[in-house]
Amino acid sequence: MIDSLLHALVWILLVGGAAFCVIGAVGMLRLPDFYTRTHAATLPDTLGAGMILLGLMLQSGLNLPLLGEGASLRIGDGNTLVTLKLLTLLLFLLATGPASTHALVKAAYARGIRWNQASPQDDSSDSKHADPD
Amino acid sequence: MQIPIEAILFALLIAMAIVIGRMRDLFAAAMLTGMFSLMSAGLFTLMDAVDVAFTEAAVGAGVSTVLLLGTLSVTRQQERMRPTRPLPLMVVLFTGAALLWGTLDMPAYGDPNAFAHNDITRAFIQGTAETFEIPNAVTAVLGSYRGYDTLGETTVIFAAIVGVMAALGRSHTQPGHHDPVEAGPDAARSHMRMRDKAILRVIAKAFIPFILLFGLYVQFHGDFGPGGGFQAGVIVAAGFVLYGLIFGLDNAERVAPPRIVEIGAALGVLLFAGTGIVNMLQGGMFLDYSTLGAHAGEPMTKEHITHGLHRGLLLIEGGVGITVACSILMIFYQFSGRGRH
Amino acid sequence: MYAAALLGVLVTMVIELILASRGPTVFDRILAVNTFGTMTILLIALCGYHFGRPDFMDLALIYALLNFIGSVAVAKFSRFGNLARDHRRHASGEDPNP
Amino acid sequence: MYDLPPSPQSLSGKETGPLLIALVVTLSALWLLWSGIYDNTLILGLGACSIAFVVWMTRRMHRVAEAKAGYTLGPRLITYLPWLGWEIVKANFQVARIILDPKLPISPRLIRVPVPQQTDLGRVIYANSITLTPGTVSLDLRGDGLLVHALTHEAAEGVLSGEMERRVNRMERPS
Repeated sequence: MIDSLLHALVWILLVGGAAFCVIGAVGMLRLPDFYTRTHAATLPDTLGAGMILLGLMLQSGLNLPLLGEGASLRIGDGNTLVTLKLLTLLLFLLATGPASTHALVKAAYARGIRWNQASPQDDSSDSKHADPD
Repeated sequence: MQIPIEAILFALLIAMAIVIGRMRDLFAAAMLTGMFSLMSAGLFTLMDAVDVAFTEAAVGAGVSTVLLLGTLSVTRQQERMRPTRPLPLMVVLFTGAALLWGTLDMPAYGDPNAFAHNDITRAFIQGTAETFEIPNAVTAVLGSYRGYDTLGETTVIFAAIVGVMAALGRSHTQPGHHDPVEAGPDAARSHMRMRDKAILRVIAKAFIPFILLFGLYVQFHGDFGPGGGFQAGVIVAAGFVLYGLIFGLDNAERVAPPRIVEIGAALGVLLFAGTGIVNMLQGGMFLDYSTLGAHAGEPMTKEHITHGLHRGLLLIEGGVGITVACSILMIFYQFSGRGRH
Repeated sequence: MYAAALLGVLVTMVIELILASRGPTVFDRILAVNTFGTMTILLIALCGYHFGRPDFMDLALIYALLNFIGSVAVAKFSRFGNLARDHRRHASGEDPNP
Repeated sequence: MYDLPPSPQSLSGKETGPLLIALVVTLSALWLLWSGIYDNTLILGLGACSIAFVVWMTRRMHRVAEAKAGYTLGPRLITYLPWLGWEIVKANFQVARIILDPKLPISPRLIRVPVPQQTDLGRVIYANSITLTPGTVSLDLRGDGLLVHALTHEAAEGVLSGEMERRVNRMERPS
């Protein structure tokens, strides 16, 4: 009972994560300009990657006879090390993803990449852009 | 299941190659090359060449993009349009045709009778498993049966950095440049600027230790899983490159002074070759690591041999790692110091 | 199960490739390459499970760590036209909008 | 020969202790987690050497480029992260609905929000949380203002309501 429930959950997570990846990519195709596309690009980086990695973590599970025979662990029968590696992987992704997105968006803004749409409402007090070189 | 995925990836690779070839903007081309290398690494993984994929990932994902961009900052960003000249075109077409013709001799994809699956290979893998007693045969084969090749490769990397330095000149920053008196106000100014770039700085600061540690982990676990000196050297260098990218070249050169990095590049090769010379002095052959496990006055047992092999691998992998890390860092110093205005 | 997720990841990779070649600005391309990098990580992790090879996780980890460096280099280059110039020498020109 | 300059922000004795211990503990935990080999003294010894090298290098890097990070995160991080996770999930669904809507109902806005956080770490967590949440991207963090690009009016209102800001603030100063 628990097993099949867990299995179904892994299914949902993996397929749902993949769906968010595809939706994000479709969004990047459909949205009109660079800044709005960054919003779509966040989908695969957050929930897409998160759900898939979470699903994989559930799949390998936490099984605590952890010490010894580390090098010959197999997947599929409760593999704590792999689960924890996936967790660090997810944390790294979530921490570096926004930083590189920010670096990119900031660079685009500094280079004066404009909005495609007529005029987005600009509530900012300073809306001056640096001169594009 | 495996074959369809590989087929899709191969098709993507070809599509990407065409896209890159048609690209006029060299900056975009450099980025797409990074993507190409990501995808090849995925493909290598699927084909079970995990060590190769590891190298491709380490080099392609981080360092080669940085080096290509460094090159771009020295040259120009747009490809110059020229009318096609017949002679070079002929040469290229001829070479391409020759290469394609050559592939006809290669075994079909996934052929069980291919050369890679014959008895000699099996004997090598078997022998490695028995004498070395380490799980990852690739590291053992690279260090022992192909020890001379690996030494040669390490020397090539060293020669590459010597070549780059000969072509571009030594690093522009002189050691005396960094006297503390001058650096004092500068550090204060860099603090003022810090506020502006807080996000990258905080994240980089938090991550560089992990990158370095991961590099060292890869260095010392080459015996147990994919990895080894080459990959580790690239990763460790990547940590320093990230530091240089975010905190500036001057600070990076203060943390890892170019002089010491230069010496390190040579030291690694020396460590590798020196291990071989020690083997000879101990009465063995060049790069026959088993002598390192010998105890004076005792006959060599299998345990001694295995022990010696492990020690030898550790030493030469260390040499490879040091040379690779120092060379890449040096090349980064050379290129990034020469950006255009 | 893994196959379904793999399919989604591969479809995303194809779309990202289209985006990267389409542009129009260089930043759109970088954005596509970034997402492509994430997809490669997921691809490798999923393949590791599909083929029962846990050491693939090390590869995925290396990507997560190094992809960041590539993105930073690209963002920095696209903004300043160089990688890591000496801050002291170019203190004024270093930030285009102080 | 390469004396490091005395940085104005170099780590003072008071901060060094806990920071150093935290770094060593994290690195050791990661090494053990990555390695999975606990019965080989050589590997464990090399691990200890690696950690020592990394700590040395990190401190060197921090001394060269000013490094006062202000690690003053309180225990509220534990309650903040699940809240952020839930916000991200909700925002993901909202953005996905917008993308899949044939009309593509977007209304991009650029807003400036105050960043009252005291430490750089707090500011970075705030800015990164905004970027992580689909529908809002932090454009530029400068001084005490943060420029945010929002995909829709609702997303912009979400940031302007200031709930995330309050939560990061509370996390920053353990009270």
